[in-house]
Amino acid sequence: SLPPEAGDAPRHAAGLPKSVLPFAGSGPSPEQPATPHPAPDFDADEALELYRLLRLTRAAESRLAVLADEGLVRMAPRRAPLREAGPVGSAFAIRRATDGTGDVFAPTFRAAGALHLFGVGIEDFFRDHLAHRVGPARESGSELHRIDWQTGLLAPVVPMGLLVEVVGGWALGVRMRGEERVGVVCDSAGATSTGAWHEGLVFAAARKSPLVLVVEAPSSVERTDKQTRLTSFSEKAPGYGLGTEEADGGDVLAVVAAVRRASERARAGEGVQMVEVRYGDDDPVERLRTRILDAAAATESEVDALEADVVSRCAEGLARARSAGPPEAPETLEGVYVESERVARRIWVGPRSQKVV
Amino acid sequence: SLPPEAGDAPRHAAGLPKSVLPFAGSGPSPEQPATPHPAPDFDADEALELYRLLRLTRAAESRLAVLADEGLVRMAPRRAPLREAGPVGSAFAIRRATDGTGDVFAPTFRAAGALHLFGVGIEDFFRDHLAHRVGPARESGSELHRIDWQTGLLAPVVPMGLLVEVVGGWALGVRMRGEERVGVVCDSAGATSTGAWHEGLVFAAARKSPLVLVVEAPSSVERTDKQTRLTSFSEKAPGYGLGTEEADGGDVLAVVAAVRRASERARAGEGVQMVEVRYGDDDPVERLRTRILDAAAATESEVDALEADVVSRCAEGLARARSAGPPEAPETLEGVYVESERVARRIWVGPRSQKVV
Amino acid sequence: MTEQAVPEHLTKTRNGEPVTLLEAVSEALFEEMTRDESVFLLGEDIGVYGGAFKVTRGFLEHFGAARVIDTPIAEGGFTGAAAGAAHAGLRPVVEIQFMDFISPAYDVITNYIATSLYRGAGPMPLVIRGPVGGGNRGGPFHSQNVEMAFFHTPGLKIVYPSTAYDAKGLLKAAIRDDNPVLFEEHKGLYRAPALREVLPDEDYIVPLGVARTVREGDALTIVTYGAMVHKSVEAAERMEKEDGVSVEIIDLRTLLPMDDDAIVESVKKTGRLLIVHEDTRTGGIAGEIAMRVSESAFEWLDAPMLRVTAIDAPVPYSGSLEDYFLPQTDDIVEAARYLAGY
Amino acid sequence: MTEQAVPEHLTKTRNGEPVTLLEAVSEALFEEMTRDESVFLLGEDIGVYGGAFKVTRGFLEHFGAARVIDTPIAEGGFTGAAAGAAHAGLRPVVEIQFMDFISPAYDVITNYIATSLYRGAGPMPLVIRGPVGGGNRGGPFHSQNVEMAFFHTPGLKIVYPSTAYDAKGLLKAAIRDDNPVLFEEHKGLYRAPALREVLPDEDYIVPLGVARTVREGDALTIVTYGAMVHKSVEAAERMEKEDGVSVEIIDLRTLLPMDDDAIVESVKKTGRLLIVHEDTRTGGIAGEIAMRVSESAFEWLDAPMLRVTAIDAPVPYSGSLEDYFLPQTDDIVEAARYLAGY
Ligand SMILES: Cc1ncc(C[n+]2csc(CCOP(=O)(O)OP(=O)(O)O)c2C)c(N)n1
Ligand SMILES: Cc1ncc(C[n+]2csc(CCOP(=O)(O)OP(=O)(O)O)c2C)c(N)n1
Ligand SMILES: [Mg+2]
Ligand SMILES: [Mg+2]
Repeated sequence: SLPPEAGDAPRHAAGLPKSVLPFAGSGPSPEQPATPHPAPDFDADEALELYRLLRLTRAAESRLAVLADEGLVRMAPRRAPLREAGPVGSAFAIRRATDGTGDVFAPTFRAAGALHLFGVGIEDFFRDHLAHRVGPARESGSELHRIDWQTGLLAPVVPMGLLVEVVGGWALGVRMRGEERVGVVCDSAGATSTGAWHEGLVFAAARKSPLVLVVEAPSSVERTDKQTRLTSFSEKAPGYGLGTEEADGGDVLAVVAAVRRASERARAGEGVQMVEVRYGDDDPVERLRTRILDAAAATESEVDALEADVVSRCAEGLARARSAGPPEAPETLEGVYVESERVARRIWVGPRSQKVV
Repeated sequence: SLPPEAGDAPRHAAGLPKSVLPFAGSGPSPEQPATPHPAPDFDADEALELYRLLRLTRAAESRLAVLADEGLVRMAPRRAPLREAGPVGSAFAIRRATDGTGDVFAPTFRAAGALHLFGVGIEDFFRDHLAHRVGPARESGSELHRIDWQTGLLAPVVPMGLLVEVVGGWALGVRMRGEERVGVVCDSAGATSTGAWHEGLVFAAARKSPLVLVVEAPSSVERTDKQTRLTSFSEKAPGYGLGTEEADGGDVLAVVAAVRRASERARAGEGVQMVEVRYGDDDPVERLRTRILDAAAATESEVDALEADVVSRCAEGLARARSAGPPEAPETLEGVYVESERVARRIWVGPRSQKVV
Repeated sequence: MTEQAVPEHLTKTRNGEPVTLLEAVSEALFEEMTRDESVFLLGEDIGVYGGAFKVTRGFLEHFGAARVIDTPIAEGGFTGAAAGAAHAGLRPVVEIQFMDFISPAYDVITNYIATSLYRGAGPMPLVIRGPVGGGNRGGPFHSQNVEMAFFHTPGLKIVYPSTAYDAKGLLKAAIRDDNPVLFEEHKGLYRAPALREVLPDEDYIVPLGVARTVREGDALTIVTYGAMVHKSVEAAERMEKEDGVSVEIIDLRTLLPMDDDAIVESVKKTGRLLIVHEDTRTGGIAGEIAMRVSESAFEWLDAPMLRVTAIDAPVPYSGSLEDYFLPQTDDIVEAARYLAGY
Repeated sequence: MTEQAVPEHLTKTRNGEPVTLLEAVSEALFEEMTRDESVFLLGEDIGVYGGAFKVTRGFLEHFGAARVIDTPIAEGGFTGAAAGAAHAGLRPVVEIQFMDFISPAYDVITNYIATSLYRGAGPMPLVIRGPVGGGNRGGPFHSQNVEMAFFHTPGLKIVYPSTAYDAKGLLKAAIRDDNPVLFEEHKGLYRAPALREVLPDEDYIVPLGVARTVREGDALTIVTYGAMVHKSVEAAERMEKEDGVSVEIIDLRTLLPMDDDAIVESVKKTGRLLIVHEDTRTGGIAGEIAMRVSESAFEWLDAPMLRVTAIDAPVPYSGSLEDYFLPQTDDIVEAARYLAGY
């Protein structure tokens, strides 16, 4: 089920309807680019939307860090910085819908902007982390457990690699049903070491399931060394018979393009695709900003206004999330079994177990 | 502990001492090759030894099939035919010793000749399968559980892939101790699909452990299709940063050469090596026979005599194994814990739990 | 679905002929796949080869390769994929070739599949079935009972039938259940001639979570399941004859959730409880049963609750050792006599 | 071994200063690595980063990269490798970053490691240790107790300390043990100020398999372990004050093998048994304890054996839900009062 702002939406929309976009109507108007510059080699609308999402991701993450310092969020993912482009670009690249007919997306962390594309508003994002009740997750827990089959969001379980198995199976399932949908899993480099990643991939590859695997690779060889002696994770692809793409993680437009190519190949029946997103020291947010300004896709003051808007919406969302209360215990403990009543038993004494003699 | 016929043996022997060889002293004398032919392009002694081992393997396997038909052996591995060269060639290629200082070898099935090289006589081979007690395996069970650290034999547990983890760790361990020993694991193609195989390999590769992985690949693409879309398993090697060798499974001399090269690279610190043994429709036994005869490494009657000898020794070993009794229950159930007494409890009533009132 | 004829060997019930437990399993799968297009199968060698025990012989030809999927040797991978397919609205049935090999799927079953509903991912209509149990000289890796690896995992159901009738009805119920169900089939019962029975030629199910009273008695209650149901019956019959004592036997059928009421009511009647399981002793299901009876019927107990189980060891390969390892009818008689005379 | 100085933060016991349970674990590892060159460590981020909980801070610098191995995220792979290293004569200690992630190693632990001795591969001196337990708002994948995944596996030992003294002594004993040992360290106890204590400045061990009587009493016996020891003590103290009732508490310390004698002797004295465990209810260790007491001391029981446990559900992320999910002191008091008044 979608958050209330979602409204009705067309099926198989290439992007979410404006009403679901984080800040529909705000920010600079793309119809009026500054003119003395040459036409940009990218879609200005898309670039601005992506810029908002990257900014949102970063703003949300830095507030999450504060909440973690305050001890209010325990499981805030500590991740290397500058990694927004992988999840945001991947989420942006694929076919989204709000009625359960679009592609399915399974990010790891650092994905506030990506989650947003799949219907998780910023307030909900913080409520999840604060475990202030919202949404369908019974345990009301964290970004990690946000699942929405209507928008196509399957946020991860923590044990790494498992989602390759699951999303691969989902992709097999929708193909069996004759639907042209693609599953996308974003995973950090470490996940490639897991047996789950391997087994999931072996099976998906054997079935030619429409699965796209985004591997978010750190640039530093040192950090990678303990996991593999490779410098490129794409070297793993031939061993499974996968198609590949590579993209610079500092360049969100490149990520979008790579994931688009990969997902359309998967959709066309060419089997599992791997996209290696290679991160460096480049800041994807700054880089896109520069590119937008250089191409005069927006003016500096327009971009500044957009940023200010993101920041204030983030602050408002967090404030609302903070003031929302925690869930009530017995009610939210249901859901272990489909048919289960609300059984919450820490002590139990059989009703007639009292002394009868 | 070695079977009685082992005797004293030199350390780090390149091959087992004659006394441990299956049929020391029997068969044709390699000092008197037939002369009109050109000198063979292989070592005649080695070829004859290998031929005996291949013949032994085949003879033992066919007797095992009979025992399975009789219902006397339940877990007799049903395997595709013509696969003797992988385990026999691998076992032959590496450094064997009888005092726990040689390489370690972990075969799967169809390995009677290979086991022989590691101290398991043919009688013991059948006793294991018949579960007629012998050797160190507490459960007295089958080829599958024969382990001998003195000769360096680590016969498999059944769940596929696990031995890659374990032998990789053993190899890491001996290298930590400064010993120049190599671990060799033979696995069928299916094992490469397991998470255990992957995780074992990822870790061993990251540590550059002296591990050689022999992948026994079927030729038939059809059979492989359900496991992988690859036709060559060597395509998996770059994804782990492994060195590779390939060998024709119909040619045991090629297998020996490939495993030798691979194991010496591993010993030299070059990290994990993969040897793909590709099977076809060639019969490795017939092929080696032809080659020996063509090169006049032995005469036809010598080879016939050798074969007859193998067959009769096999029959004798089996007869002795059949007449040996099954193990005695309580005695052989010990060994669950290092310090455990012989506790075998299916029922238990506390000694003072009788009615006391 | 094609209107192809039902394969000959799957028409026994239709023809009023008796079936083995194995055939009952095959019929259940066949009927559910026929009834519901969303049901499909995954497993090692289940297609071309028809399965290690031939449970799915003829299925590939009848239902096609899209619904009878031969998998690589990657139990975690294809079990996880089945979970994904369940998310996509299908109802997968996974075969584990020997249930011993479920361990590579332990991670995905306990962490993903069992928690799916709770985490908001929705129902998980998934059955994982396969052969279990000892007595076949299969050694430590082809003989395990796996219930206790999963019994502690909230969100799962565990079923373990002892008769052909139950196997068919329970498996059909499991496939229709929206929770993930582990379904254990004892190899020793698969083709046991004594278990052949004529099944109703109708679409029946046996509901999950309901035990069966195998025989009534008043001297003591034996709670058991799977292959041990039959050894317990043997023991009870011997005691009836030799001691004139009548033993009540409860076949759990579903281990999780457990039918507490059936157990407690019986114990209240007999005052004595013996639990018999083929699985090893420490941490076996007997403990949970004893705990629940203590919680709910302590005052009715006239004797200690006891258990007959396998020994705490891996399953031995040797026949003599395996017989020694497994609980036998004599053991059950011995323990039951002790209790009856207590 | 280099004669390098001991890192400052590992000299507390030497200086007569109190240590936390976490520091006790670090000291045990450090001392055993110093004592015995064959002891080495493997785990995720244990080297450069010093471990997710900093248990091995300073170890890499002191012992070098060959003995403090940063691993890939492959719990099965490196646990299996540790088993291989044990075959090669080493004594590996594996850290699982959160014990929840032991599940990918389930296959190798249950099928290979636990059966090694039995299969003739020889002893398996291997310790697998890591943080467990809830109360930290860690959600379903950073809060699990894992004992019941392995309690049913013959060949393993399972240790779960509740104090700094025990943690150090038990871990040293586990490292010297020739069987594979699973060692659970409760995150909530790691840095608990109340658990700080001055440890003997000597090479002591606490033997595996021996329970500890935490406090004596005659009204009832509480059998427990880990974090629940402290909640049980709170409950007992409250009952002493408010009800004038004295509760005996047994801390199991080692779960497998279990110290039956300690439990049975206590129950024979008090006639009443309450089992308290943090782990979820169904299939929890309480069952095995109840079964054994029934087998060995039924006639001494004056009341039903009861248990206080977590609820049968995944561990919730939300604080309010987690508090509700976990067994609390009030629950223990309630159950204990019921038993004392029975
Ligand atoms: C199976 C499993 N083991 C361990 C963990 C704990 N864990 C969470 S993140 C992480 C490190 C991830 O490293 P990497 O893949 O490099 O990700 P990044 O550095 O990009 O965050 C670990 C070990 C886990 N989530 N799953
Ligand atoms: C983890 C695991 N799953 C299942 C099995 C059961 N099993 C034993 S052999 C085998 C087939 C092996 O096929 P392949 O690797 O192609 O070997 P080959 O055909 O050469 O015998 C299977 C599924 C196993 N041993 N381990
Ligand atoms: Mg990283
Ligand atoms: Mg094959």
